Order: sequence, then structure tokens, then C-alpha cells
Amino acid sequence: MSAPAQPVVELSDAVAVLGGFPVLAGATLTVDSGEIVLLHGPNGAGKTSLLRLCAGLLPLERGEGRVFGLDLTSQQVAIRPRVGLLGHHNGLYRDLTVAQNVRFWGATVGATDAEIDAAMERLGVRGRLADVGVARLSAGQKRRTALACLVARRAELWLLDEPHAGLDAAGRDELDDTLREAAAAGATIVVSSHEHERAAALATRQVGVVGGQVAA
Amino acid sequence: MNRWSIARLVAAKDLRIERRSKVLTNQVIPFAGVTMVIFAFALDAKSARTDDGFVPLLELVAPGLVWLAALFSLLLLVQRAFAIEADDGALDALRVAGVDPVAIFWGKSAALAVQLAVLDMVLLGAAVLLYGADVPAGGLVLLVVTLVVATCGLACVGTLYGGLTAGFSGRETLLPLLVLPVVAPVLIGATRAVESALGTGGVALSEGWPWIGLLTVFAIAFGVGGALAFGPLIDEAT
Amino acid sequence: MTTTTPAPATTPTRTRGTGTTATRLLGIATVVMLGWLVAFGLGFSPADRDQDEAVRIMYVHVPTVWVAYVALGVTALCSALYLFTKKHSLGFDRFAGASAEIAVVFMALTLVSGMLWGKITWGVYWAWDARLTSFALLFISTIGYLAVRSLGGSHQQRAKRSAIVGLLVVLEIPLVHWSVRLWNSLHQEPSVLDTDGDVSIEGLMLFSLFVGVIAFTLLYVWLLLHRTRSMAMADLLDDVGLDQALADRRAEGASS
Amino acid sequence: MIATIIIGMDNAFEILGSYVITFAVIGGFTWRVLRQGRRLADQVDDDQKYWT
Repeated sequence: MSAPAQPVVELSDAVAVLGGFPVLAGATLTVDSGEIVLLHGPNGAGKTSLLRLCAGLLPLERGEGRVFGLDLTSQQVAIRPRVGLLGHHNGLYRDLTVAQNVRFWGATVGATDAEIDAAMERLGVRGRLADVGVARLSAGQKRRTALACLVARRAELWLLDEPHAGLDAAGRDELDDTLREAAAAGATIVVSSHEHERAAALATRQVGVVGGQVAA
Repeated sequence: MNRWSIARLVAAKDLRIERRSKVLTNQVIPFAGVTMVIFAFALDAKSARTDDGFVPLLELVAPGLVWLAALFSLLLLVQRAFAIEADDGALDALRVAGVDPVAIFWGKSAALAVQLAVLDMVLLGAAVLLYGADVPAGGLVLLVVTLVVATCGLACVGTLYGGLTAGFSGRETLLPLLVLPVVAPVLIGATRAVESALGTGGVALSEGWPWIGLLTVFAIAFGVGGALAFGPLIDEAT
Repeated sequence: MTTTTPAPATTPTRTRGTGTTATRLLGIATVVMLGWLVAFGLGFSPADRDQDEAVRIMYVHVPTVWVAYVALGVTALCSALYLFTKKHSLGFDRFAGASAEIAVVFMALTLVSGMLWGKITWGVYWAWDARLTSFALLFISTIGYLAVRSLGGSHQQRAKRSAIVGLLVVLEIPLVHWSVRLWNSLHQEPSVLDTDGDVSIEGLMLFSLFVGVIAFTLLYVWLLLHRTRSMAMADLLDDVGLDQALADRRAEGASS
Repeated sequence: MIATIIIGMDNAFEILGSYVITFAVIGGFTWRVLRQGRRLADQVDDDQKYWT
């Protein structure tokens, strides 16, 4: 493996604060293009915050951070369209159907109908599920719909927070396949998971997070 | 994707959600209707003396009550418009995706304006039915123009402050505190304009048009100001 | 990358309050001027030809209005300075916040003394006078601004959010004033006087008013300085708490 | 003697009331500002107070 010219994520001594509490206390992390990085660590270690910082949802209080070589604080606007976050929330509109949700997110980047159909196909939400309201979906189906939205809006860096949570065994297998496919197609993935063995098999690298810092 | 088409996309999305969830038709409009009825209880069926002799009090104050009910309903609609974004983290997702905030503002304002316009018409209908207000043919143009311009202004203010308070605890109480003083000019202007359009209490039609100027300036000021302010307000990270 | 709590060799003193020699002198001058204001306003200055004794309320009313507007102006100016300067200095934000707090207090006083004046002059406390009504709406909006300040988040988040809301309040002022003016012109003007309360004032009366404006302006500056310093300390304590929490958080990482 | 003049004047209630309310509120606010400053100053080192 040759080292890529430009790391996708570069955090150096990053501090982020939420409600006066330093959720990140000097995290340093580099993620190269095409990697699938697994974040593991105890609850409250700062995994979610690390993902939210990279997604631009948490301001960088101290330290430095770059995503795609762009500064996290001053060049946020250029970073955002290329990043997708799937957190504890799915970011779906519960009153719309699966297809309407995916279409909406795809349309924000001007995706064609064919691309949107392909995204739904890949996540297995195209046929019968497509016209079901999101409110009536199971947790796993919602997760798949949310991933379809990420695919539809062509995110290059996927930040996934506990994506396995709430999925059944088949759903988890499908998810892993999807992530491998996405990585093969050029996406960079940072994923946090409690499903350690499963995620370890998936990941190209594991990183421990503890006390708001990245373990060496 | 340019700003205009994203705004249209957001507006279409909000209206589609309303069509599927029917919060406006099943909850907000009934609320507005009940408000109109209880106004009548509060004011009683008394008459007031005007230059034209005795006029039922309710007919005299009907335009004001219509807009007052519209303001209260506006608060509900704004809460709803941002609840759908905040419920499952969609607002966060929009921010992560870097969707142009100006487009979000215009899109959500437009969707809110459409819903408000429907509500206004229902309220006017209620005023005609319940309060005995009547709409002369000559005032129809003024009435429609007032309705459109006032609604645009209200929708812009509502979207702006709805976005500001979305996601904070205590937003239900903060929103009225911020919105009501700001929309006072709309309440005043739209009420007087509708009074002229309906000829309430013998107000001449020509007296209504200066108010349209006020309402237009208001709508433009908050349309532009809101578009500028909305992005930085909903985006906490930069 | 270990704990870096700044540990000075000697224990620093914590005795100094928010006052300095300058603010103490300012405070003394304020108290003296306020004393003069009472003496002239209630004692030496004569009753007005038109307003009679009611003019005495003007000696406190006009200075409170003046301070309320100055304070709001400072809030707007500092909000704009915060937003449109590169550095985004929290100093401007604190000036804006402190000034708005003072503005709310003086606006409330303006409304009260205005109503008492109205009771004497118009016979009613509230005459739906254009100036009074738009001032009341502005008062509520300023309270809203303070509520937005207390929403939480980091200092920079608070500063940006409240600066924008501060400027929106300014945008609202002319619209509210215009609409209320136009609305008010439909009603009969209060007949006793011009709504401004402008009367031909001269001599001792003008001097009393002058004393009042000076006294209240000094008071405003004094309050602004003290309040801003308090806010700076509150922000500082938050940051000190953060340093401590950061050290704890890092230790948590090292120990496990 | 000033007191008797004041009490004797027309509308003494409104006039005195406006002075009393104004000065009482200002006094209360000033006291609060000072107390708050004092409380915070006890927790902050002198060399961090930019005005000293």
C-alpha cells in the first residue's frame, strides 16, 4: 500500500467542549483515503464527539483539524458536502416514505433518478419498502434507509456512530457488505461500534479512544 | 444545484410532509377555529356606536381577531415546521450535508407561507360566518394583496426565530417572546388593511393601501435579513 | 502532553473587586450628581407654566430614556463590532450583553415614570401614544435578547447568536415605530400637549434636566464597567473550569 | 422644609413615586451588580483581572 498524498482526516490535539465538559481532550488522529477505521473504547470516551467534530457539528475549541486537507474551522463549507454522518439519529423525515427521503437527500446534490434508484437498490430498500412511511419501519430498515441517503448524496467520508445497533444478524451482514463495497468504491469510513469482533473483521485499522483522547 | 432549486426542494418536502401528516388541517385549523369562537365569548354579542349607527362589536373587530388568531396559529406552525427537522436529527443532517442555509430559509419560509395562507382564508371565512363580516367585491384585490404580503412577512419571521430556537429546551416559551413583538407591525398593518378592504366601521378603501407599503417593507426586510441571519444562527460550529 | 495546569509559585491574591480608582471617582461623581438632581428636580426648579409640577418627573424621565437608548445603541454597536471584525472578540460581546441588561432596567423605569407623568398630564396611565407603545415593544424585544443570551453553548456560540439577535432587534425598531406611528395617527392625539412632552424650557429647568442627563450617563458608564468586568470573570471561571476538566479528562485516559 | 413643600405640591403621589421608584430600582440594580462582582472576584486571581 502506497501512502496517499493527502490524509482524509488529520486531527492534532483537538479539544471540543459540550456544555462546559471537554468531550475531546486533545485527540490526535490521522485517517488515510480508503481506510475503514474502527473506533473502540468505553462509553463516554469521546467516540461520538470525535465523529461529530469531523462532521462539523461540534466546534473545534483548541488544537487543529483538517478534513480533505481543508481547515475544520475556516473551510467548513467546502468540507461539508463531502462528509456524511450517521449518528444516533437517522436524520430521516418520519412522515415521508423511504423513497421520498432518499430522493430528497439525493436531490440536494443534484443526483439523477438512476443514481437514487441505484442507491436504494444497494441498500435493499427499493422494492416493496420504497413506498412505506419511515414511521412504520423497523430500526434496521431505518438504518438502511439512512445509509441509502448517504450513498445518494455521494458522501466521500462516512462517519458512522454505532451503525450495528438495532440491526438483526442479516442486517449486520448486509451493512458490512455495504461498507466494504463503499470503501472499495473509494469512500473513507470511520466507524464506532460495540460489536467489536464483527467490526474488527471489517476494519482495516483499529483505534482506541479513551478519556477524550486517541490511544497511541 | 443552485440555491433556487434547493429552496424549491425544501419547500416541496415540507408541503409533502404536511400532506401526509395533516397537522395543519387536523390540528392547527381546528385550534384557530376554536380561538375565533372563544373570542366571541370574551367580547360578547354587544354593539358599538359608530358614525353609521350601531354595529355589532364582533363585526367591528373581526379583522383584528382574524390576524390575532393567525399569529397564535403561526407559533404552532413554526414549532411544527422545526419539530419535523429536529425529531430525528434531520436539521443536523442538513447542516452536515452543507445544504445552503439561505435555500433552507427560503424553502421553509415558502412552505410556511403556503400553510399560513390556507389558514388565513379559513379564518376569514370564519369571520364572515361567525362575526357577520362581509367582503365587498371592490375590496377583494386589497384583501388578497394584504393576505399575500402579510403572510410572507409572518412566514419569514417565523422561520428565522423558529430556526434560532430549534433544539433548545424552553423553545415553546422563547419563540412567542421573540416573535410577537417583532410581528406587531404586521398585526397592525394587516388589520387596518383588511378593515379597509371589508369597509369595517365605514373605513374607506383608499385608506388600506398605505398599509400595504408597510407590510411590503416588513416582508422584504425580514426576507433579506432572515436569509442572511439564518445560516449563522442554525450553524453552531463555525 | 501531560497535565499542564498553570501553577504559580506564590498563591495569588483575590482581594480586588470590580472597582478601580477611576470607577470609584466616577461613582462618587455619580452620587453627587444624583444628589443635585434630586435637589434641583424636587426643590430648586420652579413648576412649569404648562405642565405645572408634572415637569419634575421629566427630570428623571428624560435621563432614563436617554440612557435606555444609549445603552441599546451600545449593544447594537458592539454586536456589529463583534460580528464584523475578524477577531470576534468576546470583549465586544460582553459589552453588548452588559449594556442590554442596563437598557432593560432603564426601559422599565422609563415606562413607569412615563406612565406616572401620563397620569398627571393625560389623566390615564397609558394613552396608546406612539412613542410609549413602540417603546414597550422594544422593551419586550430586549428581554428576548437577554433570554437568547442565556441559551447556553460555548462563549463564541453565545456571542454570535446574541449579536445576530441584537442586530435583528435594531432592524425591528424602525418598522415597529413606523407602524405604531401610522396606527396612532388614526386616533386622536392626546390633547394637552405634544406627545413628546417638549415644552419651552429655560433657566433652572434646563439646568436640572442637564444635571439629570449627566448624572445618569455617569451612572450608566459606571454600571457598564462593573457589569462587563463581572461578566469577564464569569467567562474566565468557565474557562478555568474547562482547564481543570481537561486535566481530569486526560487523567481518565492515562489511568485506564 | 423641602419635605413640606414637596408633600404640599399637586400630584405629589405621582411625582414622588417616580423619583422613589427610579432611585430604588437603580439602587437595587447597582447593589446587585456590585455583589455579583464581589462574589466572582473572590474566585478569580487578581493578576487575571484585566483592569487591575
